[in-house]
Order: sequence, then C-alpha cells, then structure tokens
Amino acid sequence: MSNFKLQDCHKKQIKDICDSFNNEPGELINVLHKTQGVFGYLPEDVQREVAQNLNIPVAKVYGVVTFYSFFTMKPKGEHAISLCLGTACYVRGAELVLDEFKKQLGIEVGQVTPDGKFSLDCLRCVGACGLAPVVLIGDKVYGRLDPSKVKEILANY
Amino acid sequence: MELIKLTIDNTPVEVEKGTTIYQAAKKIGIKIPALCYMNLEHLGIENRPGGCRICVVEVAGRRNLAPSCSTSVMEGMVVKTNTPKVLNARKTVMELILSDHPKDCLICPSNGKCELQSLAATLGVREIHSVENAAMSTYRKDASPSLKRDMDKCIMCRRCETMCNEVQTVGALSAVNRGFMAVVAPAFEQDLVKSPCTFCGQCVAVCPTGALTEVDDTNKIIRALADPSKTVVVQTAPAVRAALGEEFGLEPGTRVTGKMAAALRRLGFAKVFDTDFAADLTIMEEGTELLDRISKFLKGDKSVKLPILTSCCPAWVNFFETNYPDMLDVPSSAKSPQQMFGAIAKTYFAGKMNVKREDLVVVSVMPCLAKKFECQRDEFKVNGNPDVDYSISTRELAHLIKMANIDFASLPEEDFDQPLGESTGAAVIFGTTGGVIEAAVRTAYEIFTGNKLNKIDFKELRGLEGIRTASIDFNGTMINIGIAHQLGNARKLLDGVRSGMYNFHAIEIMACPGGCVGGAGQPYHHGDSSIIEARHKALYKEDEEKTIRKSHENPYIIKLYEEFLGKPMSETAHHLLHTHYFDKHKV
Amino acid sequence: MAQIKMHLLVCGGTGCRASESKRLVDELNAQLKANNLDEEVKVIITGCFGFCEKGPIVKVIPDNTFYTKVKPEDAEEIVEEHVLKGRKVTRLLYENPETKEHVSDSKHMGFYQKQVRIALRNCGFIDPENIEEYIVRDGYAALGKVLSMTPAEAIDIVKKSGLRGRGGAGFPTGLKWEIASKNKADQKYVVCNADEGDPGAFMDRSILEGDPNSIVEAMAICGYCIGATKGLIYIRAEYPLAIKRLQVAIGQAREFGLLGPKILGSDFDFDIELRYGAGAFVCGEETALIHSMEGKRGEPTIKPPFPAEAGYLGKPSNVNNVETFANIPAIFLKGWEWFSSIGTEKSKGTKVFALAGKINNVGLIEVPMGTTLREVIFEIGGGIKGGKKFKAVQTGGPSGGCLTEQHLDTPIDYDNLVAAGSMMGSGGMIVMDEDDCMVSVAKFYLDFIVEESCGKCAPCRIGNKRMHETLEKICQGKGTMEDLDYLDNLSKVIKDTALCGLGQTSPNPVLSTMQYFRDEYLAHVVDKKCPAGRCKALRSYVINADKCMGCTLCAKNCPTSAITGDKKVPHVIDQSKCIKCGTCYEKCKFGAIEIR
Amino acid sequence: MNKIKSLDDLRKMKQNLSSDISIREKSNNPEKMVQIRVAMATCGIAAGAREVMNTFLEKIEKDSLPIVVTQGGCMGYCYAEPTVEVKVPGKDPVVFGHVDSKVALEIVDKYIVKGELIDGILPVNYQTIQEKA
Repeated sequence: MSNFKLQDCHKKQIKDICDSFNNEPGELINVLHKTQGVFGYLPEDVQREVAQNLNIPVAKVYGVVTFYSFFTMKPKGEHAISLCLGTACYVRGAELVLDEFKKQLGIEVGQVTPDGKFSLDCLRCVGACGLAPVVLIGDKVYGRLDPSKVKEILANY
Repeated sequence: MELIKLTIDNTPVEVEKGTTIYQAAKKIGIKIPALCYMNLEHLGIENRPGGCRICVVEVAGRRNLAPSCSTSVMEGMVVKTNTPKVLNARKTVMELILSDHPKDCLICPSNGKCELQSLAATLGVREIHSVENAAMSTYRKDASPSLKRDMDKCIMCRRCETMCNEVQTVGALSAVNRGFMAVVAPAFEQDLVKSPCTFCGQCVAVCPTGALTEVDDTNKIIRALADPSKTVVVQTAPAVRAALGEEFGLEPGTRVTGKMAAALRRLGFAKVFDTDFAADLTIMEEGTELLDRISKFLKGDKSVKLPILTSCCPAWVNFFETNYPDMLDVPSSAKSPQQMFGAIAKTYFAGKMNVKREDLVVVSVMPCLAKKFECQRDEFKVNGNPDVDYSISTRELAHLIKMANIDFASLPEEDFDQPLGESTGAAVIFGTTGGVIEAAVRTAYEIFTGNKLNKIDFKELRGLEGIRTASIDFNGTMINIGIAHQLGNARKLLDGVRSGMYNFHAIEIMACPGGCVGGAGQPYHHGDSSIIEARHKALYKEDEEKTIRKSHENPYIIKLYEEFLGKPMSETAHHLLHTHYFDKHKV
Repeated sequence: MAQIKMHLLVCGGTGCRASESKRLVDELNAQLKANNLDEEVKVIITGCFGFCEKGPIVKVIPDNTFYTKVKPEDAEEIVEEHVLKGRKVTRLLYENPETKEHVSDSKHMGFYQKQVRIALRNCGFIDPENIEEYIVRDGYAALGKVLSMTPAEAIDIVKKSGLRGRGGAGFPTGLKWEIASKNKADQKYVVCNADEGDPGAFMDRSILEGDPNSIVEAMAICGYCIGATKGLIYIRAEYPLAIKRLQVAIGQAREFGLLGPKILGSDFDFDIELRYGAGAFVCGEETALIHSMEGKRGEPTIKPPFPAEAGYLGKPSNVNNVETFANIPAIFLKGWEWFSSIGTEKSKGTKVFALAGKINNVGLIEVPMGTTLREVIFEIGGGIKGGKKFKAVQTGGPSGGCLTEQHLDTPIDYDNLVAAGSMMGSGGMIVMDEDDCMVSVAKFYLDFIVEESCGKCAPCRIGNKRMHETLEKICQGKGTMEDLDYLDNLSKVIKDTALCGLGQTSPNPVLSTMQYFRDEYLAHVVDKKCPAGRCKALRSYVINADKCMGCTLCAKNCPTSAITGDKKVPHVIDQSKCIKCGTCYEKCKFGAIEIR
Repeated sequence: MNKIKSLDDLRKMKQNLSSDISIREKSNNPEKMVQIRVAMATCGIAAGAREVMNTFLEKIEKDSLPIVVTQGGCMGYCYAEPTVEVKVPGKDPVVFGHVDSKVALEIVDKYIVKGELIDGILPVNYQTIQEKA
C-alpha cells in the first residue's frame, strides 16, 4: 500500500474530473482513466474520493479497479516498462527478453526498482506484431528485440 | 397469458411464457440441483448470476448445456435433466469448486448446514483429481463484532453481493479482482468495520457455505453460566420463538415459546426473561414520543421533526448513521428493546435482586446479528460494563441446547420469570414487519383519543410487500404511516420523504426481509421464503392468543413506571431508555 | 552520368534467397557489366513478392515482365535477349496454371487477386486525419445512398450481401440489424466493438488508424437502419493513435455535417461518442462490453436477453466489430451482388488477417473467404522464417485452435474452421514452426485465459486454472496418462457449461492440440521428452565427446559447476547438478553441446 | 467550414477536391508534384516512421523540392516497417520498406530526382476494390 495522502488540491482535481462527466456513475471507467492520468495510479483515498463524488459505494469502485488490468493501485516507475506477451511476441521469444529485463533490473513483474526509476509489467499485444518481440518504455516502442539488446535499451534512461 | 408446452424428462408440462426450465421442472416434481441460484419469491428477492453452472440440463438441438435457472422455456422444447452428460458435467463442475475449497468441513461453522456440502453428497463426488501444487484462492480473514468472513470458502455465488447491494443497498460488498482470485469483499479487502456495513447479516443468511458466518459467542455463555460469582439472566426476542423449533426438526412456523423457556432454564440461566417485556416498554417510550411530536406539530410547532422513525432495528440504526447523517434527529430516540431490557435489568432488576451491576450478566437471544454489534456500542456501557453482555443468535441458542444434551422435543412448556418476563400481544408482533408500528398504534390511539379500541387488529399494516403505507383514523385526525422492510426499501421510502413524495407521521423500518422473522440469526432458510412467511404468521397467531394485546396494559410495565421510572419520557426514563445517534458517514 | 533506362527487380525475400537469388543478382550484374549496360540498367533487390513457390522472381521495369524460377544461369539470356534486344524470354514467363498460357504482365497474374482489399480499401491510401481524402474515395456516398432508402430496404441489402460478423462467431449482420430495428424503444444504440484483445491480432487497430471515417460512416448507416441516433465506440485504451484518429474523424464529420442533426438534408440525426476499455479481454464479449460501457465490471451475463433487446442502459443496442462495419460502405457503394460474388457459399466477402509468428512476411492481409491456408502462409506470407518446417497455424486467438499441415488446403471460412476445431475469431493468424512445442503453446493460451477470465462462472474460473496447472505439470515431465484424460474431460465440460462465448471456447487450444499433436503430449508424458526442445525441464544438455576439444570454457561458465573434465579431454555434464540454464550451449565454440 | 447538406453537395465536393488535396493547396501544377506517403500506424511509428517523415520534410525544405509528404495508415507490410509509398507523376506508385533516415535521403536523391530504383522496394501484393472496378 502506498503512503499517498490526499490533499485539498487533489480533491479539487478529482471533483473537477467527476464534474466533467456530470458525476454520472456510468462514467466510472472514464473517470478512473482521467484520474489515473493525473495521479499515475489509483490509491485508496483517491478511489474513496471518486466514490464520494459519483455517489457510489467505494467497494464498487474498487471492484472495477481490480477488474481491469489497466488500472493500478501501485505507483509505476518513472519509466514504465511494458513487455508485450502477445502470441506473436511469445513465439518470437518474448519470454527470454522478459527474463533479461528481470535480470537487468533485479525486479519481478509488477514491481518497481528501488530507485523508482523503472517498473516492469506485461501486457497483451500492442498490435505491433510485425516488430515482435516488442517492449514499451513510456510511450516509446522498441521492436525486434532479443535479450542482448536489453542492456543497451536500458542504458538510454 | 401465453402457455408453452414442453417435455422434461419425457414428462409433458405446460407453463406460462417466461418460465425458466428450473421452475417448470419444479412444477412436475423435478428438483434440479442449483447452487448460486436463490429465489425468495415471497419477498421478491432473486439471485441469478448463472455462475455456478450446476443446474445445467440438456436441451435437444442445443450444442452446449443450458443453465436451467436462467433459460426460458420454448414451445416444443425437449429437456433432459439427468443424462450421463449432464451428471458428468455437474459432478465435474462440483469437483472443480471443491478443488478450490478448504476441506475442513468437520470443523467448519457451517458443518451440517452447508449447501455446498450437501450438494457434493447429492452429486456423488467421491474424489477430486489432484493437480500437483494446485493453487487455492486464499484471502485475509476478517472478523467484526457480528460477522466473520473466511473467503477461502467463497464459491462466488454472489448471493451476499446481491443482498448487500440490490436488496439492502448498503454497498459494503462488491465482487473484486478477476479470474481465479475473484471474490466478494469490502473495498480494498479491508475489514467490514471500516466499510459501510450495517451488520444486518443478510449476507450470512444466504451464504451457502461457511464463508460468511456469525461470530460464535456460545463459549462465552457457557463460561459465564459456570461462574458462581455471576448471576446470568437471559432475554429472548419475539422472532426467536417462531423459528427455534426448525433447528430441532419442527415445521417452520411452530411456536416453541414454552419449550424455549424450559430449555433456557435447563441451561442454567438464573432468570429466563423476555425481550417482549422491553418491547412493551419501547412502545410506552416511542409511542409517547410519537404523540408528543404529533401534538406539537398539530399545534403548529415547526421545529418538530416528522415523520418519526422507529429505532428498534440495530442494522437500520447503523444504516441511517452511515447514509443519512443529516437526519440524525428524525428517528425516535428510544433505545431498542434489547438495550432497554439491558438498562432496566442492570438497574431496576439488579437493585431488586441486590446484585452488583458487574456481577449481573445479561444475555440476549436474538434473530439478529447486528444485535451483537449493538450491545457493544460505547453509549450502551456504564463504566465499560455493557447493559447487555452477550447477544447470541437463534442458531447459537439451538447449538447451546444441543451441546447441553437437552432433548428439545420432550421438554415441557414453561413460563418466563417475572418481573421482566410478562408481555402483551403487541410486543410479540415486534418480530415481524409492520408489528412495531401496529403495537405503537394500538397504544397511541387509546392515549391520543382517550377511547378504547374496538378492533385491535390493524390488518392494513400487515403483509410482506417491501413498502406499505396506510392512514389510520385517530378519531378524525388521520395519521399517515409508512412501513418498509429491507434497507433498499427503507432508502426508497426515505428518499420519497425527502423529495416530498410521501407525507408520513410515522415510519417503521426493519432491515431484514420480513422483519426479524427473516433475521440473519435465524435458522437458515436455504432460499425457501415460505419459511419466513410461516414464522410471520406464527407471530400474529401468538398475538391473537394473548389475553393482553396492548403494551400500556402490561401490568408489569405499569408497575415498572410506578416503582421506578415515573412516567414515559421522565428524566429517569430518558436517561435509561433513550439514546442519541452519531454521524458515521462512509462510502 | 547516364540515365537509368531499365530496372531488374530481383526478389530478396527469404524464400527466394534460399533459392540462390543472391547469386542471381551477382550474375545479372556481371552480365550487365560485360555488356557495358551497368550505367543504364540497374539490378534492385526487393522485398518479398509473396510468390516464393515460383522463386526466384525477376521483374523487369518498365515493361512489367515477370519471370519466375530464374536461375543464375538464366542471367545471360535475360540480359542478352530482353535487355539488349527487347525480346522476352518466354520460357521463364509465368504460366497461368489453368490456361497454360504464358503471362508476361504481372498485373494480369492470378496471384495478385489473392488479396482483395475491401475492409482495408483505404488503409495506406489516404491520410486518415483528412476527411476530404476519404470523401474523394467515395466516402459518405454510401450513407447518402442509404438515406434515400427506407431502413428496411437498406437492411435487406446487408442481409442479401451475406455479410457475417467479423468479430468471431460470424452471426449474419443483416439479421442482427433487423432484430435491433424491430425492437421498439425511445432510444437505441449502435455500438462498435473496438476492444480488440486477441494477443497477436491488430486488424481493427489498423483499420481505425488507417481509415477511421469508414467506421463513422458505417455506424451512421447502421443507426439509420435500426433507428438509433447514438453511436458508441468501445475502444482499447492501449490504442492511443487509433483513439486520436477516431476523435479527429468524428470531429471533422461533425464539421462537415456528416454527424449531428439532419445529416445530408435528411431527418436523420446521429452522433458518436467514445468509451474506453481498460484492459479486460472478456469485454470483447458483447454483454461484458455493455457492462463495461456502463461503468461496471465487465462480466458477461446470460443471453437472452440479447443486446438487441436489452443492451446499453437496458435499451436495444446493435454491437458489431470494427471490420464488420468497415465492409458496410463498400457493400452499399458496389452493391450486395458484387459483395456476395466474393467468397464461399456460406461466408461472403473477404477477411482481414493479422499474419504473425514464424512467418517471413508478418503483415496485415485481406483475402477472399475460401482462400486456403497454404495460399495465405506460403504465398502471401512468404513461407516459414529461416526455412524451417511448418508445424501449425493458430487461428481465432485464445478461442481458436491449432491447425496442421492436413488443413493447409482447407478453404478458410467460418464453418470450415469450426469443423477443424478452431474458429475464425477476429483474425489473428499465428504461424508456428518445428521449434514450437504444442503443449507449451496450449499452456500459453491457457495462461492468457486464466489471466483474463472474469471469474464469474466456476468452469472457467477454476477449470481453466486446473487445466493450466495440469499442462504445467506435463511440461515439467510429471504428467501422467490420467492427466490427459482429466484434460480431455475438463475441456469438454468447460465447453458445455461455461457462461459466455469466451469460456465456452477457452479449451479449444487444448482440445485441438490434443487432437492433432497427441504424439507430442505422449512424448511429454510417457517418454518425458519435449520434441521441440522448448520445455526446459525436459531438456538435457549433453557434451558430444567427438566434438569437445576440452577447452574448459563451458566448465568455467557453468553456474552450478555441473561440468567437469581435464584440459583437452572431453568434458561431462553431471545431470543431477545441471539446472538447464543453457550457458554452456551458448559458450561452446565447437558446437559440442547438444540438447536432447 | 460549410456543412454538406445533401448528397448532391457531397458529390460536388468530391469532384471539386482533386485527387490530391494537399497537392492542390501547395502548387499550381499538381501533375508535377511528387507524393510521399509515410505509413504512420502504431507499428510504423514504433519502427521509426516519425523520424523518417521528419527527414523527408527537412530534405524537401532544404532543397526546395516540389514534393508533398503525407501520412497514411498501415499498408500491411508490417514485417518491413517503416514503409513509404512514393508516387511520381506518370509512374506507378512504389513502396519502399525498412526505410530509415539514410534510405529516405536515398529515395529523394536517387528515385525521385534521378528515377533510379533502390534496393528494398516492396512489390504490391493486393488489389483494392477501387482498382478492381
């Protein structure tokens, strides 16, 4: 769990987001997208605040947050690494690349490096199968990977 | 109504359009096994997520099996409910469910009452294919003063979620996570006490396994009874007598008041009292408060809050403290019968018996799990000593009786002890929806009008519909009454009051379906709502058979006021019998 | 410097390179030089022509002559006859297999008809962020046409075209529209399912990125047909570019009055909003998708009621996927007769496939229904990467199955794929070669399903988990014959009992691999061997004493000191210590370490 | 922007827009313009299409060439991204695969200016409904 403390300015930000969707409970997913966009993740207090604004139980919000893999309750690293584990990448050796990232960063999938610089996650198909295996770091896509390129790529950050 | 013809297991059947295969089969005596499906038809509550896939049947021409609970019949449909394919599918699915379920049945609180357990026996599961290192979905355990959650035993039937959200609109529980780790939990999988849970316990009442159970206080009772320094007295709520018999194989609706008193005496309680006595007392206080507010209102005092809301139901109290913190001055300030009893027992009765407060142990037997939470509230303690020490459920009492080798069936009928054992018919019907307000009306009418009632029964206040309204003629003054049971209906009623749709003088609210007869501490109904209806009828029957049927005519109540309290709403009464509410807003 | 007069294009695709195209290029260059033509004629190495069976290929520009099976020895004749004298070398020309005539112009070769682009008609040809370019290519003319018909007439055209849903199960689109049109309601919705989630499929993304206006137009057409004024596109949040281009397209369409009130002077109002997915594969299922759009957990519910009766917010809703919509304007522009002339009897039109995996030409292709897998994989796809042997092709994503060599000549359509134990799915097509272990592939898909199962129904939630664990056990070499029976029974029960389409099809990868690659399962279970060498636990590294020079490099690098041996003496691996990390295999310079 | 109010409006608009809008805007004699279309779908961009596009734009600016650069969607040659289509007036369009900045400059210098093809062109392997008609 995070040590996130909700400040008044945060409450204002969340309120503005909810207002922009007319505080419609049906817009919960859009609200969460926007909110995660602002905070980078969805800590407990943020979810409570969203629930409060949309007038729905926080259990519902949490139920939705934990259902969708896009939403996260943990802060990501400064550079979020997402390795594609789609089929095309899988048959072209994405697992080996993943192992190399784990080795180089010293973390497991879903973790953040101690310095907060990198986080490592997997996702399913970014649709760049022509470049398989593919990794996303932030918004940048690196394609046609093999384990030997991992160190070099990380050195850019 | 359009009729549909089909055959089920070679038997032709004709049913209304829109009927499910499950219901059609039931009509011709075929009971298709089901697990997640639950239909409390008398109460309009249905849980049909189609998740367990146990109730599948074969339908000719369909490529896969059909879930009978949610497949509507079609003209000419040919259904088979017991082919090898169906039986294998059910057994395999059950085996899967069991493969992710703890195997501690022998020591599980639901042992013997578990629907999963009996279904596994019915389906003939004899082994579970072992997969090396097979994962089990396990979760943090959680215990509140009322409920325990052991979600390792959850089978995702979603009944609790339906009760908590759709029926009660409490919103404490939601399905969380996804896939194998999907489970029903409060937000952030935290403890229930941090959630907006009201401890109504309806999740427990419908849980088919041991995932949700009450906190078991039976051992505390056994220890207290064995302590020679303690005087242990017991009070039993009205709805208990209409349901306890079920635990001993008696027909639902069998009243066991006398046997229950006998059993309690044999368990070793120094005095066997009745919460009904306190119910009569509640009417004196709440009825007076009602009349007080109405009179002031009629005189034009605009500071008076109307409608007055009953406050006997502890889950309801929790609900409005959490959801309507702006309306804390609206409900009656009268304590619930359980707490009035405790307060009187530890003052008036303790004084009579010359027992120190600390040495008097008050136990309550309740159809309710929220009562466990209620008796632990700080405002109901004096120097840390609670007015009611322990609250146990009907099920726990049955368990105590069994543990103590008491053969319930052969017990004689015995009476309650005095002075806190006498009650009227008005008190008895507290245990069902509409009963409190009927009891209040009986007394308020006579006090307000100064006339005797010709007809004691107010049938217009009775029934099992979720929201009921009635106008009672108080000799020219029409008193408008609203009644709701189930918190979702309460919310609707209250929102209606807020929006001006309703204009009531008094509202009775009970959290559980059918009122206390459908309380979460009662013997499990296993989805059969006719059981709740039978208990409901039994209480009116008991009322009918009582000689005294109006609370203000209870001689021991009259005596209590004479000897101790003075008059209703007196300073002593206020101090002992009234309470105040807190803002406990949570999302 | 002389002006280049002629280009000789030589295919440099993997297939052709294998058949000596490199030497051909050298030879052509030598011949040109010998004739002093190297200043005027240039040899160019190109990407794959996708005609690998007839390779190497040489194409002469500007006259478009197409030579097949050209050997290095033919270079001289091509240069002397064609380049110098302008006479085509007839014997090397492509021979039409039916007429046996030589075809000299590549534009008239049957091969080029293998791909027909309907859904992808504008992808790559127009600027997706400029609605005018779409209009120039007849954009919104179909909508105009439809607005002059009655909805029933328009629906009839869709029905007659034979278009079936491209998202998976292939439900007839016209019929779906008709049902939605007949349900009365104050508000109805057109929903575009753009939650493409199959791992290894990117058709919808490409259409949305390349031709977003076609979807906007098709949704408006659908809205008119079923009586809806609101459209919703449910799109993966992982597709930022597609989202942006859709927003641009919707914005421009509004500006031009092609969305909004009174479209093209008619009484028809229509507008579109975007809804974002949040990473749940199950939301591709239409009831789950609708719940997700309502801000809830994307759990499917039992049908009926179908969305056409009670969908978004309980109102009748028509859900189609992106590719289905992309076909709609073309059907109205060119007529249902034209559309239904393409494809097979029961599957009309074309299908877009995302061709990926161990194939040379990974790409997005669109072929008429009825094209065979062989044509797709070996002609368009250019065959297997690295000249390896084809083993299987997986279609339909996690809901599909693996097809083998025996299916290569099966014409692709909805029904044939289902009959073969797979399904069309959304169009992912992953090619696997001899190095792929089919048990691992099945495990890979199960892993996906386990991760993406919504958890609502027991068979999918627990059953797939147990299947995955069992496959893991088999890959570890601990499987038993009972495990195979267990898998078989579980697969069938899950198929029969799971709640939604995704659950019901989730055992397909296991069932199809167990059916077509039972040998491989048996090898894992009985012989404790992984024939493809993919399963780490079943692999053993052994030193071939004949090749080992005793250089000690392997022993020095072994992390568990499992390798022993004296200098210049063949080394030995102690199997009990070996952790199968593969370091020795990578380090050995003599190829002495073998995987068994 | 005027709204299109009828099907006739739409037809007129289509006619008025010459086959290439951007060319019309940029030059008085569009028939002499060369068009370069860079495939800018996710995979193209991931493979470096944006850099390629910028290279073209800088080069054209520097040499003041009559070339128009636009973006397009995926052409389907995912294995060869980034891909670029070049249409020289009077010639069939040519698709180049695996284009990087270096190849981009080569395309301009060799193919567009001198008419020489360079290695790495991709044969078109499909037809669209427009062509078939």
